Amino acid sequence: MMDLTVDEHLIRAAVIAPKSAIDAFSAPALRERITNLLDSGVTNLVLDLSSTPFMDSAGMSVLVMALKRSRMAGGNVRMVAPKIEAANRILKLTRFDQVFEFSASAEEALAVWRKA
Amino acid sequence: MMDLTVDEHLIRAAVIAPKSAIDAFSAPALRERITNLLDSGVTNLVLDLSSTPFMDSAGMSVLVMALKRSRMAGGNVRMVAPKIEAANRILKLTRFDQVFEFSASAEEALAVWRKA
Amino acid sequence: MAEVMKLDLPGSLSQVAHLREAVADTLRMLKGVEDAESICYNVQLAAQEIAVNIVEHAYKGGRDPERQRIRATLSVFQRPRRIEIELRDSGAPFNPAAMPDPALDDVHEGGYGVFLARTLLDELACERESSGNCWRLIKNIP
Amino acid sequence: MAEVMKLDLPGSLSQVAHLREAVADTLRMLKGVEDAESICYNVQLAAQEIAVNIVEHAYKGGRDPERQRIRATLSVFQRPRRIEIELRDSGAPFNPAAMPDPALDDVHEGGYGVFLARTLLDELACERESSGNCWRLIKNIP
Ligand SMILES: Nc1ncnc2c1ncn2[C@@H]1O[C@H](COP(=O)(O)OP(=O)(O)O)[C@@H](O)[C@H]1O
Ligand SMILES: Nc1ncnc2c1ncn2[C@@H]1O[C@H](COP(=O)(O)OP(=O)(O)O)[C@@H](O)[C@H]1O
Repeated sequence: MMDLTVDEHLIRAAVIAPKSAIDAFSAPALRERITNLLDSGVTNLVLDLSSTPFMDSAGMSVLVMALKRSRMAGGNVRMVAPKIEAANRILKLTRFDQVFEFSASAEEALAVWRKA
Repeated sequence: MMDLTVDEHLIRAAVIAPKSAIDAFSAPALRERITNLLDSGVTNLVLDLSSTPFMDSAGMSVLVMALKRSRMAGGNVRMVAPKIEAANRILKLTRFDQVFEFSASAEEALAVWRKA
Repeated sequence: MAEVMKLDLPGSLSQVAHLREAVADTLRMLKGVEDAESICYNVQLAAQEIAVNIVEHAYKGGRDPERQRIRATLSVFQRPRRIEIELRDSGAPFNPAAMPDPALDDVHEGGYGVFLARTLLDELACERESSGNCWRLIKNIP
Repeated sequence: MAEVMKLDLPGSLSQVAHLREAVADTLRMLKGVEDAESICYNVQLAAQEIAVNIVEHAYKGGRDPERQRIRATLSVFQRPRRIEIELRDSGAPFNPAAMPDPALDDVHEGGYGVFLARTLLDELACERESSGNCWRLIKNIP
């Protein structure tokens, strides 16, 4: 009766919420975890730093890698800002807040993608 | 070593591309197809009208239903405009072009969601 | 001199596509029309909406399929160049002029049919005849 | 009178968190500091970056773990109120003042460590000593 095609597509997103320090010692494990997600076909990442107590520049390097790779895969990274104000200020000082996109929560980050 | 949670989320999108007329006779089948997709958990719809030769107001009614229901599910509808210029003008005349969001192709519509 | 085509269809949604075909066939008699494709689409859509309304509203709840027919007369005229379509039904009286336009600040799941026909045509009227209604659709073709 | 804490750590990334703990413990000796939490975080981050650089750069390719240590002295002073941290390594000379700031118009995968330490502290210097370097980190606490 009706000639139509219907194709389903999955947009795969992962919410990554570190609850302990992301520093030069722990960053490689986080990097590998994120790399595995992206390798497996996840394109969209929520980096939920709301419960992250500390992050050094090695941790920030992982954020940048995640952003680059997810954008290369056609996706994006949305960040949930650290609740710790000093950590938040480091993201401003380094202008990470100008390049990453922020959502108030992981749920809101996922909602942004659905609602676009 | 690192305390973190990783949760995967799927954003389910469907591209629906009618290749024959959407009129009062065929619209119920299209409506049912779309309803089934939304019932099954699809939140995001691309209504690709680029190859649709004709659409009457019964067809437009299905578009509105799809928009309402997908937004209720937290998703959105993106439309690919009809190649037929007269059909396109009907969407302008009825201001559908003000309420629906348009992408140049189904691929671009999916990309908008990924990139948001 | 008018070129005329007549159709006598069951008042069923599955049949309305034949009316669209007849519109295209009739307009094809006119040569050298600018933007003929869009004009054809618009007249098809207007006729579609009126015919669908006959089926869905005028014939709603009707019990006598024998009487629920749409009789169409399609004519093209040269001076002034135009297409005229008459659609006759056996339903109750209806006055399309009394229908308000839909609110255009949002989209709706219905209420565009009469508006589209009215907007896309140069004339839309529904006259009462002894056994039903006669819809007259006129589109001037520059 | 200074309150002093000393640490002697293996030059390994797994050990640097102890330095952060020592920073927090030392700063806790100062009472009534406004925004103490942020000050602590910033000094911890500065010390972290310098210590990580010692491990990753000064001790890079080193074959003698016995000699690759970080000796830290953390002191708080009352007049003017401040924390001073000395980090001693046995690596090659390095002049942090010669490091340019990273370009801030985009984000990068590295090059923020010295910039952060320099920005978050009131004084950052690296002096050459007989057997290595002595980093001095000073943060005034109003
Ligand atoms: N031929 C008709 N006979 C009786 N009622 C009609 C007819 N055409 C339209 N109507 C009435 O006018 C209303 C508006 O029609 P229309 O603009 O086509 O929108 P819709 O059919 O989507 O409601 C219809 O809902 C119906 O109540
Ligand atoms: N203690 C050190 N010894 C030798 N080289 C150093 C030391 N600290 C920093 N560097 C050099 O300065 C550069 C910049 O350091 P930094 O700003 O911390 O960024 P990163 O370590 O991410 O490269 C390093 O890449 C390294 O070449």
